[in-house]
Amino acid sequence: MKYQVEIADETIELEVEKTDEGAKVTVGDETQPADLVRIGRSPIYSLILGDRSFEVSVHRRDKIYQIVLDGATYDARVMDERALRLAAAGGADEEVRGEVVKAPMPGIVVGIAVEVGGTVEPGQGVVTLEAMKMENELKSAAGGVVKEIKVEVGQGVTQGEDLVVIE
Amino acid sequence: MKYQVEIADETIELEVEKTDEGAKVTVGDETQPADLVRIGRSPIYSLILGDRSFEVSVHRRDKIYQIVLDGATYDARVMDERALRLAAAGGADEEVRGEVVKAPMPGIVVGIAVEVGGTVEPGQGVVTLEAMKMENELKSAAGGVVKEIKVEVGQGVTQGEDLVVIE
Amino acid sequence: MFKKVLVANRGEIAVRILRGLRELGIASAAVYSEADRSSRHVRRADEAYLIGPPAPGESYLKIDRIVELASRIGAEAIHPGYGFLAENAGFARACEDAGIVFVGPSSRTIALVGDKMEARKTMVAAGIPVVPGGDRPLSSDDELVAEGERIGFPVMLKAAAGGGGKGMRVVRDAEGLPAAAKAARNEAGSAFADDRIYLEKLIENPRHVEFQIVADSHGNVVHLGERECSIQRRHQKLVEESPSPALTKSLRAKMGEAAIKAARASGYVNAGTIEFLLDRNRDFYFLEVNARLQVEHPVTELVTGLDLVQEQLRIAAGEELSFKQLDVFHRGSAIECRICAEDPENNFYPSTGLIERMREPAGPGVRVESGIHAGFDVPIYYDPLISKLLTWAPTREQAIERMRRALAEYSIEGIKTTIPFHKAVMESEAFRSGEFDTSFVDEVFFPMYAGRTLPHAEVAAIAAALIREAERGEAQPLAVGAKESAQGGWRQPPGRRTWGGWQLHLK
Amino acid sequence: MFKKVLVANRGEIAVRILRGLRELGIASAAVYSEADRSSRHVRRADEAYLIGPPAPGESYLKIDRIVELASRIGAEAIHPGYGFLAENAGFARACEDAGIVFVGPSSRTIALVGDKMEARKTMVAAGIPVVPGGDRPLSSDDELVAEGERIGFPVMLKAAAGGGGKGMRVVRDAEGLPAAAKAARNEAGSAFADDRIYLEKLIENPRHVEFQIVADSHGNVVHLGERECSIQRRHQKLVEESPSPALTKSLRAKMGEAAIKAARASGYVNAGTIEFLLDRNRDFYFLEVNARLQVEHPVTELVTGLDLVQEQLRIAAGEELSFKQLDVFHRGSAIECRICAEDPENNFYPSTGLIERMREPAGPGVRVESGIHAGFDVPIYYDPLISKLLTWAPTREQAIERMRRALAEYSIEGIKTTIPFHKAVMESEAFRSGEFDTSFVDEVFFPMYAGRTLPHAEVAAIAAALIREAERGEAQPLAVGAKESAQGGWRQPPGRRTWGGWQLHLK
Repeated sequence: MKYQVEIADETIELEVEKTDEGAKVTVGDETQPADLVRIGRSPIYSLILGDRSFEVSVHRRDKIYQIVLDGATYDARVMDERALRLAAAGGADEEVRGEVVKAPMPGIVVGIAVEVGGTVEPGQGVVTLEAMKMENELKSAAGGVVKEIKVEVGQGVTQGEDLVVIE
Repeated sequence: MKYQVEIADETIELEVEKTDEGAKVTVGDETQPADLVRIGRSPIYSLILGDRSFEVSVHRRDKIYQIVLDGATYDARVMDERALRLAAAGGADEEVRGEVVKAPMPGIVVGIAVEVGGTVEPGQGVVTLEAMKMENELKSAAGGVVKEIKVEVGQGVTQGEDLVVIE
Repeated sequence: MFKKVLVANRGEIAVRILRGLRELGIASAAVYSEADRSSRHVRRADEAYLIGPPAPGESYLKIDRIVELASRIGAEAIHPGYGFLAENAGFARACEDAGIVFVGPSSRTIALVGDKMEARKTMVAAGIPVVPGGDRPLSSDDELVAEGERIGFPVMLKAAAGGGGKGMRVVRDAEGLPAAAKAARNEAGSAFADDRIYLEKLIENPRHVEFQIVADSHGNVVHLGERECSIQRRHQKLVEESPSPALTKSLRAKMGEAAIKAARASGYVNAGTIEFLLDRNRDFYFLEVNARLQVEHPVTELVTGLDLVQEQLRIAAGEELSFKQLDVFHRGSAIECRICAEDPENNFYPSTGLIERMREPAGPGVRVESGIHAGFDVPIYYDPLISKLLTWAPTREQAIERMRRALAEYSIEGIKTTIPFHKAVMESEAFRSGEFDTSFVDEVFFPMYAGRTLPHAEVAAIAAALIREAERGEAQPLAVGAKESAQGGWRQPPGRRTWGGWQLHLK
Repeated sequence: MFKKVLVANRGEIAVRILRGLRELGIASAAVYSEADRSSRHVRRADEAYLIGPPAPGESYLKIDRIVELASRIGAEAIHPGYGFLAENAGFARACEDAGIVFVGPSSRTIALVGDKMEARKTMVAAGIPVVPGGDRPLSSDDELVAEGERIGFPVMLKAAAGGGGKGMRVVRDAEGLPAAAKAARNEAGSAFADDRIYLEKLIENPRHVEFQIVADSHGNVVHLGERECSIQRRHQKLVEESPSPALTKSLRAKMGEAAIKAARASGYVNAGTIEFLLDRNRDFYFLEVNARLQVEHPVTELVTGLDLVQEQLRIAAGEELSFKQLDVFHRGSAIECRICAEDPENNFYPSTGLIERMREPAGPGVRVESGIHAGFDVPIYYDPLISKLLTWAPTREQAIERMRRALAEYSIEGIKTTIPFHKAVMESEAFRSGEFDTSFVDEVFFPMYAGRTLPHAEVAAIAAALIREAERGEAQPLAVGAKESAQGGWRQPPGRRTWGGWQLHLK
C-alpha cells in the first residue's frame, strides 16, 4: 500500500509491502526491511528499520498519529491511496470565518481586556489566563470587532476552549 | 454491609457503612473513617484509614483479591452477608479426589521419575522442571499409584499446569 | 530526634522530605488539598490530612490550620519545603508560639533577610560586597533621579519586599525612571502589600552563583560550596550545576567566606543559600539570602555526599553539625535540569492534564526527584515544576554526556514538558563551553532553539504508516511483520525470515 | 576510541553497557534471541540484530555467528557482559583471530584463570596465600584419602574446570570421600566435559571478600577496594557491599596488594575481580579470578565514583589508566540487592511471566540497574536476575536505612520477586551488625524469615472489603467515599465532610 505522510512541514511518500518475510518500506529509491513490535499493551513500539533500532510511542488523535521518537513529538497525518483519491476528487478545505481566540492551555480567566462590540487590533491582548502561578496574555491574531465573549473572569477553562469570537 | 475476610490464615469480620460523609469501617469495637481512591486507571489505590495513609495495589483473581501492601502480598477471600448465608446453607467443599502434581512455575520438563502404574511414596520426586538455569525437583505430597503422566521430557509447561495424576 | 514531623508542602519536594524522614525513622504526616488526594506525597506519608480546597490560599497557605493540625496530631516539627510558607516569617512565628519546631531559620532571621533593604544593610555592616546603591526607599521622582545619577545608569529598580522578579525594572536613563518607578510600585504594592522601592546599579549580564550554607544552633557555620544558576529565563532558574565553571579555587574560598559571614550576620540557623551576582571582572556582590531549602539542593548533595534534608532535621532537633569546614569534600560535577509541565514549542505555556505514561531514567550517576506518576492529573493550581533530573560524574563534560543520555531515557506522555528544551541546552556549544551568563537562554539559546529542525521525521513517518498498515483489518494496532508475544515470553514467528540477521546465513 | 561496539548480552547488563557506550558517544549494536524481541536492550541500542532462537545455545552462545556479525557490521569491539560468553577463552580467541577487540582480558589469561588448579599454581608461585591442598588432580580413591589425611578433614572437593558451585562437595571424614568424589566427578564431567577434581582444606564459614582490579595494556594495575559478598545462598550472591565490615585498614592494604600481585601474575588486562576467602582469624586465601565485569560492579562505582564499563572500553581501546593507586578515593558505603524473578514464599522457585506494572525507587543515593519494563514477559530461558537495586550513603547504617526506604518504594507486579526477602535481610539484626559469614542466609536468616508474620493483614482485609463494597452495583471498582478526579485534576466532592481533617473545625 502506498502512503503519503504529512509530517513536520514536509510530505513524505512511501510504500509498505507485506511479504512472507515481514514488511518492507520504500521511500524514494531506498527499500528497507521494517519490523515493528508493540511492547506489551503499552503505546510503545520497537521499530527495527534496516538494522537501525528505534523506540517510538504512538498516540492516535483523530486522523493524526502522534509519534514520540527520541524525545521529539511528530504529528503525522497518514493518507493511504484511497484517501488520496478522495481528497483529489473533493474540493479545498472549508474556509474559516471569523477569528476565535481559544485557550492554549487549561487555566483560570483572570482578565478580559475587550467588550462585545469593541474593536480589536491584530496582536492585541484580549484575555489573561492564569495557570501554575503564571499569568499569560492571549492575543488575537487578526483584527476585527468582538462578537461574543464566551467566558467571564474567575472562570476555569480547558485547553482549546473558545474564549472570544472576533469578526 | 458486613463482610468476612479470610486472609493470611485468619478470618476477619468487619462492617462497611457508607454515609454522606464517606465510608466507615468497623472491626471489633473500633470504627474508623476510610477513604479509598483509585490512582488513575492503575490497580493502585490510596487508602486513608483514620489518619493512617497506605498505598495498596489490587488484583482480582476469581474470588480472591490479591492485595499488595508494603511489599507483602495478601490473598483476601471476601464473603459478604449473602455469600455467608449461602455457604452456611450449602455443604462442605467438594472433596478432592486423587493427587495432581502441578507445575509451580513455567518451565521445561527435563526429567520424569515415574511411570504410569508405578507407586509413589509421599514426598517422592516425580518431575524435574528447569527454568532460568535452575533444575527443580517437584515432589508428590501424597503417596499412591500413578494414573496419568500429562507431559513429556522436553515439553514446556505453564504455571499451574497438571503434570502427573496420582490416585 | 523528633518522633513525628509534618510536611507542609506537596509535589516533588514533599516526596523528597518524606524520603528523608523515612530514612531517619521519623513518622511523617502529609497535608493535602482537594486537588492532591491522588498525589504521590499522600501515599508516601504515614499519615495524611486534608487541609482544604485546591487554591493555595485555602489550603497550603493556611497558617492557623496547619499549625493547629500539627499540635493536635503530636507533630513536634514542621518542614515547610520551598515555596508556600517556607519563607513566611508569620508562619515561623506561629510555629514558635505553638511550641512546634519550624525546620528552618528563626522568624526573626526570615523577617530580616526577607526585607531586601534590611538585608543589604546587614551585609554592608558585615563587610560583604553589595551592589552599589539601594540604601533607602525612594518615594519621589526627584529622589529617584538624584539617586540614579549618583550611582550611574543603567540601574535596576527593586521592591524592598521583593522576590520572584516582581517589581523589578531595568532603567537605562533618567528620563525613563519616573514611569518605570510608577509601574514597579504598583506591581510591588499588589504583590507584597508594600510598595517601597529602591535603586541598585545594574550589573549587566552577570552570572548567578549561590553558596549553600548549613548552620547549627551551637554557632557552627559551614559552607558546602557553590551552585551555578545562570541558566535562567525570566528570572526562573532552569539548569543548575556545581561546581561553577566560572570560579577559581581562590574565588571560591573568598565567596565561601563571605557566605559564612552573611549567615552569621543574619543570625542564620539551619540550611540556607546566599546568592551572589558575579560580574565580568569576577567581582561578586551579595544579592539575597534564600531562607529555605532550595529547589536545586540535590546538586550540592551529589558533590558533597551529604543529605541536606536530614541535616536540616538534625539541626532543627538541636544537634551539632557532625562536620567542620575542612571535612567537606567535593567530588566531581553535578547538573540539575528542572522538568516543568510547560510546552517549549508553545512559548513555555503551562501544559496540565493527565500523565498517561511515564518512564524515568536510571543507571549510573542519575538521580530523579519527582512528584508525579502515570495516571496523575497535573493540577493547574501549583508550580509547573514536576520533576528534577540530576546527573553526577567525575568531570563536567561527563556529567553533561550523562545528562544527555538520561534525558533520552526520560519519557513523560500526555502532557508537554521541558525535556526537549534541556536536550537542546545540553547539546549547545555555549552551555558545553561553560562560557555563559544570565542572558544566555533568552539572547543566545532561544533564537537558535526556535530555528532547529527535527531530525527523525522520515523514521516517524514510516512508523506512522506501518501502524496504519497494521490497523487495516485489525481491531487494535499490534505489530507489523510479527506475531504478538507467545506464552512464556517469546515469539516464534512460523517460517519467518529476517533481513540483516543470522537467518540470512542459512540460505 | 571505538566508533561502534557490539554488546553480546541481554538483560540489565546489556542495558548497563549500552548506557556506557551512549555516554562515550560510541555507536552500539545489540543482539537478541527470538525471546528478546521486546526486551529493553534492543530498543536502547542504535542497531539490533536477531541471532537465533530463545535457547542460549542457539543464540547468545553462538560464537561464530556473533563474531561474523561484528565483522560484517563494522563493530571494532565486542563487550561480552557477564555470563554467556564472558569467560569463554574460545570466544576471546575467535575475536582476536577476527581482528575484533574483546573487551576483557586476553584468551590466554581467561584460559589460565579458568583452570582452577593452574590458577592456584600461578598464585602460589607469586607468593599469594591459597587454601591448603589442591596442587594436583586426584583420580583414585587411595590418592584422595591420602591427600585428605595430609591436609586434614574437613575438606572441600572441587572441579578443576569448576564454577557456579558445580562439582563442589564438603567432606568431613575419609569414609565419605569415595562416594562424594564419584558424585563430584559425574557432576563436573557433565557440566564442564572435564571430570578432574581436587581437594582443598575446608575453610569453615568463611567470609567472601573480593577485590576489584583494573589493569591497562601499559603495565598499570590498580585495585579499587573490596566488595563483601558473604550474603549468599547455594553459592549465589544475594547482597553485596563495600566497604566490607570485616576489613581493617591494614588488612585492606594487604589484600589489595595481593590482588594486584594476582592480576600481574596472570597477565591480566582490563577490569577483573580477585576473590578471597577470609577465615575467622582474618587470614585470607586466594579463591579465584573472575575474568569479567561482575554483576556487583556498581557497588564499587558508587564508592569510587568511577564508571567501570567506560574504564573497560578505554582500556580495550589501548588507553592508559587515567589514575594511579593513590588517586583512588573511597567515599561512604554502598549496598546492592539482587532482585530476582523468584518467589521467596515458594522455595525461591523461578517466577516468570508478564510484568503488569512496575515502579522503581528513586531519590537521594538510589541507583537502579534493570533490564525490565511494564509489559515485559520474563522469559524462562535466562538468568532470574532482572534488576539490581543499590544505595549509597556516607555510612553503612545510613546506606541500610536508605535501602529499606528504596525497597519500600520498589514495586514489581505480575511476578514474584526477592524484594520482600531483601526487606527482611535489611531489617535483620545479624545483617545490620555486620557480623556474618557465608553461612548466614541458610543457617541464621532463613529459619527466622520462614517464621515471620505479615504485619498488615487487617488493613489489607479492609482494603479488600472496601473494593468489594465499591464493586456492588458498579461496573468498575473506582473509589469509595470519593468521586473520580474532575477535569483539571481535582475533586470537589459536593457537601462531603471528612473525619480527622480540617473540615471538622468548621462545624
